Amino acid sequence: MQQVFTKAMARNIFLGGAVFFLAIYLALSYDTWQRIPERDHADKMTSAVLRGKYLLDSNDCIGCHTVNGEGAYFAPELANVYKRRGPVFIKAWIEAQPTGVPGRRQMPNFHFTQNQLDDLVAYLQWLSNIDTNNWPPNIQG
Amino acid sequence: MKYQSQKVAKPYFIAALALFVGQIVFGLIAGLQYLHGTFLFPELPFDVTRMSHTNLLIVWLLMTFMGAAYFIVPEEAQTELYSPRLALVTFWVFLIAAALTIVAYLFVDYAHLAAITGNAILPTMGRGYLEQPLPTKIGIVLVALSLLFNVTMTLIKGRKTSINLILVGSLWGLALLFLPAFYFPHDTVKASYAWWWVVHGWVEGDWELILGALLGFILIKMTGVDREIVEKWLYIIVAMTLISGLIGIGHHYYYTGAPSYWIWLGSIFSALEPIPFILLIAFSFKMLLQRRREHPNKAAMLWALGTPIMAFLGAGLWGFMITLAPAQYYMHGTNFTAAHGHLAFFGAYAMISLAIISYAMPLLRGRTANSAAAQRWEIAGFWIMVLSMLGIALALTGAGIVTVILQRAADDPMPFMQVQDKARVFFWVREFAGVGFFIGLLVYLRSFFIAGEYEYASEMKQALAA
Amino acid sequence: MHTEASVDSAQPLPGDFAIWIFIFAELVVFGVLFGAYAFARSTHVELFNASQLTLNRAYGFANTLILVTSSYFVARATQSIKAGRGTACGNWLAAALGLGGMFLVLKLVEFHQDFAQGISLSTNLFYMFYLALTFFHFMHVVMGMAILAVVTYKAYAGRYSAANHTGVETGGSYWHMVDLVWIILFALVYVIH
Amino acid sequence: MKLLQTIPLRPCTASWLVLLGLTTITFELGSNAPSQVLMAAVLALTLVKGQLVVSYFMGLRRVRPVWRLVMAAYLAAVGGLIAIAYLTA
Repeated sequence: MQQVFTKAMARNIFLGGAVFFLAIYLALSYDTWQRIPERDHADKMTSAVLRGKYLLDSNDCIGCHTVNGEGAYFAPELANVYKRRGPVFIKAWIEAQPTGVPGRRQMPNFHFTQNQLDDLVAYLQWLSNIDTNNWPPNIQG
Repeated sequence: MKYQSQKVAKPYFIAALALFVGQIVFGLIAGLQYLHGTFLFPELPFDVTRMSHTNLLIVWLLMTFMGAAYFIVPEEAQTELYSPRLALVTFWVFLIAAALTIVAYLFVDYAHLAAITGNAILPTMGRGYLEQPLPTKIGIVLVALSLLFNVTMTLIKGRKTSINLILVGSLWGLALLFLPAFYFPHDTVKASYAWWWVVHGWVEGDWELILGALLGFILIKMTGVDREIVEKWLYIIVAMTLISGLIGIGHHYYYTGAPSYWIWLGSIFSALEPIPFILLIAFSFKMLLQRRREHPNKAAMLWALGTPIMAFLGAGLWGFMITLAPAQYYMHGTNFTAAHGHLAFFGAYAMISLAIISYAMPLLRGRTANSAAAQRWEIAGFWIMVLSMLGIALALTGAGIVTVILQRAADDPMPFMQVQDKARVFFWVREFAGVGFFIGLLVYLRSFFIAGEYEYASEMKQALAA
Repeated sequence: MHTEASVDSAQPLPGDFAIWIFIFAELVVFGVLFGAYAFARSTHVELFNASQLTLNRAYGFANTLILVTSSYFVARATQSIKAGRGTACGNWLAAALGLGGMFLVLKLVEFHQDFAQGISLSTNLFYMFYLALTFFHFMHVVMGMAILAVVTYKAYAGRYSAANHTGVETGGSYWHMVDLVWIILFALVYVIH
Repeated sequence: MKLLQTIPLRPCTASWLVLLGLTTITFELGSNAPSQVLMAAVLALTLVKGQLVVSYFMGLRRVRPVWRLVMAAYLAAVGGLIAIAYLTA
């Protein structure tokens, strides 16, 4: 019988398909890279914003919270917390941790200085202005 | 087992199972912290429990993949491993590095750990699954290089089967895709975009190739079906994986700041992502039906056939549920994702790992298959774990539904913590299912301590008597 | 004289079956893309109709003629090799490749004009679909040409014969798929409103 | 389509000429004002063109009926999907 389905052909499709779709993905990523700075207002990333971001990362905030829906689902969304709570509440809240309420989920106290709290708030404010295609659906995140 | 050097896989498999136990313990603690927030606080904050849980998962899966590579590559290449000694040294380096990292998580404050490991010079920490400090990440690269050198040299001097080419090729892909872990741009949107190169690239791309290669190997060995047939199916399946999965990465880009065209492109291509899993099921059962021998290791066959089905449920079905942009708009960042993550990681990667261990461990211990008694324990463990994991996934789905109804899609949305209180019953179900899973794991492990090998004669006698 | 007119309705698909799995997968992808376009339009009819008018339909028309003809040449190449004429097969394929090249040039000119006007994937929903669909198809033409180039080389090198022509049919089937998809794409994106 | 076999040309050559003609008609129709009749006409022409490519270029008229059915179903599904979307706009 004629060989109608050869392994060599299947392998070529695998290799060709992989290269093909990788090329398309790279082309799209190139375009995305050009778009991101205008969508997230990269020009507004001040040094305070960058310091705040470093604090958020080096304290593993996304180990409990989400940022734009990415992270853990143990604590509320942070990307829109600036709009939900405002800067004063956020700083007071962080300083008041842990609440120690029995049985309630606890957030550690990170012993931030006032400057660090300002940096964090600057970063959270920057986060809240990213164009995320109208996500989250409402202010509760 | 045909080659002495394949023995080096044994410590990898044993360590993998030990780390698996650790993963589940942290999972149970994390589940309890959902219900009782002050449990082990402040000694063990939730984020540390979680990173221990997820990092142990990754390490034990990598351990099995490496062990599997050291077991399969020589057998397929029909030659001894290039350097068994290097493989053994690599094992100890990897195990000690992993253990030290977990210990550091548990006993050193995360920000302090970042400070003392040079995170300020090259920031890499604080991203999901990639929480490891810089020295650990460099260690992972070195371990990967050692593995790649060893298996590639083995492949070069031996027979080049398609299984081996796909396996070694995807191990190279695994190492290459880890490199973006060192790229952490200041721009949060770009950072998230690049983070998925590692995470999506691994679990929805490269690892599926590894899964395919391992499953193909097991099926060839256990069913005796012609290699040509298995391998050409394998190529089509992995081709479909990449065709759907490469642009399918777009389903992570809908609501994280990337341009809106990803909403369309990601939805269309990720809608196709279940196809390779359907093909995998069709392929496995076709091979089973065409089998030319009855392998005595029934437990391994069960794992091998269970993998594509559970992978389809977890990655295909649960993944599809949250992948289309309009649905994800409400489900993004809820326990729907956690449900999908648990079922997919277990169904695809934990199960293929247990499948290759189930097939290889008896051989490494000098027998074709374990005794019928041992296999009964293993099969019982299989069912308890599979059903418990389905329970976990359903409970988390329930919690996700609560969030969507009360918080995301409500006219008068409730705050996060109130919603979490409303979902308590589902977190209880999840915890009980988790305990069930742990029992299943213990039952499974019990099977390793039942001595003796499969006795054809006595089994035959019993079958005739019955 | 029409040997092919003898209808024997029990043959398998022409070429290697593996390419057909791929072709069906690709057709499904394009089908979903077409459907997505149509349903996206149904909520933005004015936008789609207005934006569609800015396209130069003549480019789409010319490219359809080119691709249809190219596909025809490949069909002739398949017939040639079935009759054992390897060089004729190679000539038909080379001509088909040349037309494929023309398609790419024309499409690039069109893309260039679009980009010069500042049109991008993010301009609006219509242009997103227009660019994504045509670019995705463009890549398929490149892919198809790569396959045809290999087949052409082998045809000239005498590697195919009347008895062994699976390779020509395999490459040809993929090329016809590229043609088929463009025919629908042309009607949908350039014409129907 | 049986008609094509009565013309003294290779069936694929005849198909090619018909395809060129139908493409020209499609192009000309494009300058009309939007209407559902126009949509239906262009869609119908396109499906005929598609079927010609499938039958005479791909050569599927000589293969097992199941494959012809799959392709015809594909064209019908895509055409139907588009028609529904346009009619419900």
